Amino acid sequence: MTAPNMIRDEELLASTIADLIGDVRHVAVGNASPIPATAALLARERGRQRGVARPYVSLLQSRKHNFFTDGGRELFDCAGQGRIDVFFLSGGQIDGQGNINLVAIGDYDAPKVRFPGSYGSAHLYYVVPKMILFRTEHSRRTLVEKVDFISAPGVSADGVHRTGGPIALITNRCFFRFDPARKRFRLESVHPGHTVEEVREHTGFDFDQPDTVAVTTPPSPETLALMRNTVAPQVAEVYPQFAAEIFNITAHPA
Amino acid sequence: MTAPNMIRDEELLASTIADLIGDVRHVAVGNASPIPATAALLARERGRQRGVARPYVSLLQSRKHNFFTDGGRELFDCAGQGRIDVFFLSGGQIDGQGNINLVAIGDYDAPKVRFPGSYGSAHLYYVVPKMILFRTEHSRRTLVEKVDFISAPGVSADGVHRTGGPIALITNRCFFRFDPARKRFRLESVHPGHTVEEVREHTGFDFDQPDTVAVTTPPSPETLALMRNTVAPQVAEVYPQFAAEIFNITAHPA
Amino acid sequence: MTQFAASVDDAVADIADGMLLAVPREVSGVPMEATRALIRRGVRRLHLVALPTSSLQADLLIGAGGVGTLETSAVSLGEFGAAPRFTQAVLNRSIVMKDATCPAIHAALQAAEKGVPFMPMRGLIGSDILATRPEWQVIANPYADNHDPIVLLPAIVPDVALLHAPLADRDGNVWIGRQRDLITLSHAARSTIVTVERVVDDNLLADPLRAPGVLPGFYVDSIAVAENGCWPLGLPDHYDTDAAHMKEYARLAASHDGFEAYLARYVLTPRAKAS
Amino acid sequence: MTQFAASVDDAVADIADGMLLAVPREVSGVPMEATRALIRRGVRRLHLVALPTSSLQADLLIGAGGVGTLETSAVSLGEFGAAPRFTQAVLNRSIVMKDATCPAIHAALQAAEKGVPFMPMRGLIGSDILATRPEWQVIANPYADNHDPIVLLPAIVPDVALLHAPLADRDGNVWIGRQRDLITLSHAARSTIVTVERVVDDNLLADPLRAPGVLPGFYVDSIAVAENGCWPLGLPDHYDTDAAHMKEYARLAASHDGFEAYLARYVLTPRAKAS
Repeated sequence: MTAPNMIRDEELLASTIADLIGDVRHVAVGNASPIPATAALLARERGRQRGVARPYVSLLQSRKHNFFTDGGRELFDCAGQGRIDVFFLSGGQIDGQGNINLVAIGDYDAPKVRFPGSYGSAHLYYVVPKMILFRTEHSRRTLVEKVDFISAPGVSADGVHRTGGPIALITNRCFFRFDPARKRFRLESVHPGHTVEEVREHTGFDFDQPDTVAVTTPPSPETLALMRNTVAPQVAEVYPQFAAEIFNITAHPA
Repeated sequence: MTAPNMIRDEELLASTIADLIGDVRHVAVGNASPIPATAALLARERGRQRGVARPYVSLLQSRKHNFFTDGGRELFDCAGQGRIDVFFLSGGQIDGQGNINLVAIGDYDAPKVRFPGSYGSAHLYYVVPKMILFRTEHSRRTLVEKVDFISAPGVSADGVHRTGGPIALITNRCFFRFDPARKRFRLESVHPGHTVEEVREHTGFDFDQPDTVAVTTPPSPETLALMRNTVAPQVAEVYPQFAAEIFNITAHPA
Repeated sequence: MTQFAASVDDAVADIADGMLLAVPREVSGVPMEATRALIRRGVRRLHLVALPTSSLQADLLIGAGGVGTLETSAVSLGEFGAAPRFTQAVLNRSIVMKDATCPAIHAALQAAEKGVPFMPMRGLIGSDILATRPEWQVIANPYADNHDPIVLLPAIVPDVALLHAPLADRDGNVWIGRQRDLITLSHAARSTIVTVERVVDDNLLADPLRAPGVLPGFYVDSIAVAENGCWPLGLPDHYDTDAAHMKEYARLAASHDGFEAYLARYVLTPRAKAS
Repeated sequence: MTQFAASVDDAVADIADGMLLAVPREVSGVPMEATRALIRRGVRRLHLVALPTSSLQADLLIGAGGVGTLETSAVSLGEFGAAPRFTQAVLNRSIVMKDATCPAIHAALQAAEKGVPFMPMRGLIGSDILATRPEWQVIANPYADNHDPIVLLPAIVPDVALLHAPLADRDGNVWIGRQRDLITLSHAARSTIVTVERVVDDNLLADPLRAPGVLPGFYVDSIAVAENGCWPLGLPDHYDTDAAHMKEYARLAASHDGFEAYLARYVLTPRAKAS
């Protein structure tokens, strides 16, 4: 049993992401993303508490939390229509300009490492207003100065149709905001127990930082209660193993 | 009761069209087209007699004889894929170059007569290999030298994507074949009881003709029997009034 | 996020004068009760797009003076004859007519559905339709070895898609069956208003047999119940066109006075429809 | 026109070496029994297009040496890890890899479905995917006032779409439910081969409840019954992925010899699958 006063890293990250999601209409979450899914469902519960029926949450991994009836293209069409406000991406490499690499390390034609592929990133990254980058392995291996292959660029040249893009990068160590005008990340806060020096040491790209870097705000008791009591059972339906480990809760029939 | 030896005009036209359809994979028939529908179903029965399961017949007016499950666009997509071999069009005006007008007589911006509109003609006429023009009112009002508005052109300039186009024009008086190289109709035959002079008199466009113009071949006794016994009950399901009048047959539950 | 309107009149309240209103063709689920509600309210200057054709709906809206621009590939009453108010309005030049061809309207709405500015289409070159539509541009197909002109159609993004369907559930999901044009219209439009025959209590998306025919509530802004809501047109698999009424309409609408009498009897007085 | 094949091996007989074969993504109805039949037959040099991603199917075909070119936006075993044979083949450069992004494959198949040579797509500009695909051209959007580059994608026209679905009827109609990608694939392809869980006697299109989820038999060239035909992958609403088997695959396929042992045990001997 988790001690009620102990805040898990996953809870801190989910709470931080839920704050970033804010009051929007539609959050979609891709496969194998239990922490973003927890954050999205938390944002939805906060909406319910305020009496608004938003955000709508699509968990692409779940048949129940996924309304699509027009084939796999509907997610991308929906994003192209401007109907998806928040989405999450990760990257085998992420660089200081917000470029992500989901393809390969080394020369594309003779790679040293191969990742699965770019999925929908080369479309969604351009048209979803709040793209949140999420990578729990914060190292010089993953956060690099320049990605070897750009699956999707952090910023685009003037004139290129771009209604979306990265707004933040959340790692196991810290929370960066992305500044598209400066094409750089800015350190917003370090998570409790971590330091700015440690972040610098483990980050392959240069980034901006304020004079004083805050500590990431931990979830309030109200948020924690909401997450553990109301959100966790919903998470358990889609990510039973995660919910059992983090929230000590098992799925019950829907 | 129709005398068994008397051939109705509609039977002659349907038989002529069925010969034109020939051995193809897919004939689609638009709304309010009982004679083309009869011809298509006759072509299908001939296929069955030869032991081939073609042509496939889509009667767009009928829910039963219409397989589409992807919305109204599926007909046009299907034609664009090259999956429709024969289709039928008519025209408020048809001219000697095979142009059809489904829009207006007079100046487009200040018309004297307005027709419903072009429907799918400005696509289907280009991509269906055997477009059969069918107009039972054969007069200088309908068959004109030059249409006032081209809903769809009979021929296209070199380089314009065109996998289809008109092959024939069937009227109440005669059967023209269309020659795309010469961009003209050629009188193939006049229906029994009609003359070449009469066709010339009632046709607003000039056309080619052989030295001796044949009389349109009437349906053989086998074709008549097939049409009256096997095809007519199928027609009655979709066009009950037409089937009652022409074949003296009433629809029975499918 | 779907609102359930207390009445059809309430449901169409957000369709403002001058809006681009998109509706389905005559056989797909035409919201005739909602159309009458719009006319009762005195809607004006609609830019009406019919996917891809229309019958009574366009004729009635035009006759009642509600249409500024009409974009479609045909208007006709089918077996009941020409569409008299449409024909008269074109001859009088009292509406702006944008002639199209069926697949062009499908493609332009699919462009909106995908969030792209245009779609290519085969055909059209050499048609006078193209000549009347300066916004339809011809480019050289960059994938052809030889010169291969092809038409581009700009996206049509409706302000509102107005639809009728058999069923909705409490979450706003709408069962449209095979009438997939309703899905294209709703995806393409900024907002969607649906009238339905009835509302069911179970979730339509949760049923594997019904889910394939569902327009998700996510796209649906407002729903109102309108039993027999396509009358006098039919609703596939539910009821047929009221042929006697259509004949009466065709007869009355042939003249201006007759059309006014039709409006007074069947449209302007709510619920005064023949049973 | 649909033929009913006596066996899955017979059904895939027309898939010749070198063909462009299109298959659905890992959750939509992946014809794994048909894939094993192809491998048993020793298929070679396929140009495999996965709409838009793949898992076990692509990995198995690649490992067995059946793939010449792979066009997809990702291959992964998901929760069971990376796709080992795919990864190895790319590192060894034993396949030609055409990286894509999901909506690009959807759009390219929709172009084929519509019979147009290309489709426009937003995104991609500034991505190295675009740099590796010279056939994806950038044009200036003719509908923009300012310079607005947009990518055109040429149509992908598969020789064969290979699909699995729950039901077929005697007329060749196939019930695909919500898995509409199967319809896009079939419309786009020159021919379509489907394996199904079972064949029913009544006509699926005649039932208003099932018709919305039907791929019409008109598009389907060949059908074979393959009960549990997605195994070890799942079929939505019918059966789940066999997680134990997937773990075994991931473990064995990590090495060349392990993969050969997997092939010998589960693929090359017909019907030798775990129950």
